[in-house]
Amino acid sequence: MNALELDQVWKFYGDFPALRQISFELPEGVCLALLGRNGAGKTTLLRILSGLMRPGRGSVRVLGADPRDTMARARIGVLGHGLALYDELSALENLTLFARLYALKDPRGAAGQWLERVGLAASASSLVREFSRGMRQRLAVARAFLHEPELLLLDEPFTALDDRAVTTLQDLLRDAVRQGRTVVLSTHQLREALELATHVALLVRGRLAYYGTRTNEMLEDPAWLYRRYGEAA
Amino acid sequence: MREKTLIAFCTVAAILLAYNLYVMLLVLPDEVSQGPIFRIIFFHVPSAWTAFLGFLAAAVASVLYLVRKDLRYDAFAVAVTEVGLAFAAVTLVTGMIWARIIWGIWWTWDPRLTSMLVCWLLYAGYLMLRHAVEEPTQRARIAAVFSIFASVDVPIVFFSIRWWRTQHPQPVVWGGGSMDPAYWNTLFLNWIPLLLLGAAMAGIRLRQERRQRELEALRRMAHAL
Amino acid sequence: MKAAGTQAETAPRTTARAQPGFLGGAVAIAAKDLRSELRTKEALNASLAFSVVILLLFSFAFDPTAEETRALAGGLLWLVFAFAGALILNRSFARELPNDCLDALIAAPISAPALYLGKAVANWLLLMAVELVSLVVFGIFYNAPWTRRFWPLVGVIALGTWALTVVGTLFSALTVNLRLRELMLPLLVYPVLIPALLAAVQLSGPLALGEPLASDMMVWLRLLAGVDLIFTALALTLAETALVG
Amino acid sequence: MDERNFLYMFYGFLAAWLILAVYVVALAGRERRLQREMENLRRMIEEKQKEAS
Repeated sequence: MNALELDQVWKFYGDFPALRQISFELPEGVCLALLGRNGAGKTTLLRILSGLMRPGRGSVRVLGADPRDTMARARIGVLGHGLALYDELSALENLTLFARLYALKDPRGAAGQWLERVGLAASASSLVREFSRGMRQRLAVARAFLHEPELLLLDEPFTALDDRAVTTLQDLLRDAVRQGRTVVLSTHQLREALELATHVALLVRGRLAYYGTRTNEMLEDPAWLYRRYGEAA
Repeated sequence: MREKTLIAFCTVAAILLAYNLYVMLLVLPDEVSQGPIFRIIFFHVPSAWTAFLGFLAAAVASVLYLVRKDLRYDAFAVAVTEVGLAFAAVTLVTGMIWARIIWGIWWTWDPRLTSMLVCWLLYAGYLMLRHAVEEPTQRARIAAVFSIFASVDVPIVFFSIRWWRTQHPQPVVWGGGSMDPAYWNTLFLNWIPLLLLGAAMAGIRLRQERRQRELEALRRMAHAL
Repeated sequence: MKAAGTQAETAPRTTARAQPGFLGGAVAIAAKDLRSELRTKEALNASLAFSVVILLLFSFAFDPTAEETRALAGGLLWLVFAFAGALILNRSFARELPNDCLDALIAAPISAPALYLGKAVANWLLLMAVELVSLVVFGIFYNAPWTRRFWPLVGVIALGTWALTVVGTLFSALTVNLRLRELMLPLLVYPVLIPALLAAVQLSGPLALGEPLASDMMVWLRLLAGVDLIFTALALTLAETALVG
Repeated sequence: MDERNFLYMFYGFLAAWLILAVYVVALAGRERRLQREMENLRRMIEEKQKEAS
């Protein structure tokens, strides 16, 4: 069963086609790096996959179901730009809320367990307002992994991360892929992404310029992909 | 809505209007108790009907947009709402002028006038809401939801305000349909030109929406160069 | 096609997954909203201060006699409730904007109507609290014996407030990412609510002064209940369209 | 009968058509604005294409 199946997907803002004829299938247990310049449609595609937006035309299947299907969304973890944390709630309250929304058997237990895994157990009851950027990032990562999702959708996860946080996130993602989960991450940081990625998709002005497995020469010279396919569209 | 049909609509409307005015002013006798002022009804009531037709069409177009996701329905919805608002304004002003003579006061909380005022506020809110959203697809979705809400609210407004008024009886603008048939004929006959005019205006407004979309496409192309 | 060379176990299904219920989600959202609001108290304080000040000023300005109070009680109360409500309803979805929390809620396995209902119930409870305090202030400054008809009055206020929050929460969701949101919400909500406010004013007038409801007032009760039903049903069906882009 | 009766009937007719006229003028104004913007953009695009070629 494929993690993602997109067929002739278009998305319009008025008459402007943000996504043009996107079609690809992503098997389970792989890591897809979604590359492209700003405005190429990466965020739009991720929002459609995470059920925040409906495609204008074409069909999207996520974990074999419609992205807006509640059961499918229960198995998807989303991490957007904004980290989605409530400043006025404590770290534990934030995680417990989402654990309850994801209908986990023991919300507080799962929340506490994940706070330890990201090293925030000490400040479990302090408000997120007092957290540093790194601590917020780790809490947001905990929120995305909390319900053991089978599919992870991460929008530029490495931005504004200090190097220690980058390595912890890379380890988490590597474990996830090893456990058979599927990861889709959109990013500019080519090196960090390409090290993890098994598949690469390059979006140029809303069109899928390249989709396929990551080859070694991409790893040696990340800019090769942009040169080779960048202006093709 | 090509140029030809617009012109055809307007000419037919003009001819009918001329005939109606002739009948209204010269043929029909004064209404026994109200005198010549009564003739305002021939514009007041058909305008109200046209306005409500516009709001109903807007609600249908909004539902169709949410189902089909085609921006043409959204353009139609805004065109008919704007024309509906214009005719609602006509209804309000003619009603007030009529009330000025019959009770000597500019505004009475008469059920129909008040309800029309509330409807006017509702759909003025609709246009204001559209104005606040730039992105066309989002604007169409938000406006469609509000238009459906407003159209469901219109009948409720009418019932509640009529009950409000019957509890505190007040002079009513029209005592019901006790007019003799000659008036009824002219009333309906005069509705046709107003409908044709409304349709023509909506056609022009619709064409402007389409041109606005072309304009935005051109603007994008200009930026792309 | 698993990553080559590493032995990949299947994704652990350890976390038992209960069926995310409609009510469970709505309750979680409502609880979160109430906890957030009670902790920061931004909207609550503003709304409470607003209604108390208006009641005071009105009393200074008009110094109504007992007779005048009977005439204006219903109208004054609901004028204060409507504007105090706008302050709370504006905050309802504005609270989700920092850190894009709304996206996480919409992506969570909770249906849009459940999310909307959770928000509406939280707003309703907050507004009811503000209204009860305002009633006490009203009772003192206008020496209105409202406690005599306590439960009918609270019942009417509950119905009227539900109409206000049902429409207000949906329009707050609709206009959440518009720049003129604070101005837009009242201008959109009040015309739609005129029938409900009309009924609430008619019913609260006598009740706030301890008088029983005359039999012909029952039509307003039916209208208010009808409007609540219609708007709740309409809002629940349109919630998905309002929240998902 | 109020002697201004006839006069107000005339005001009524006048007001009705005045409002419709105001709306038509607004429509025409918008039409002209759209037309002008369309021409400016076309001219701009032609100039840019000339520069590009």
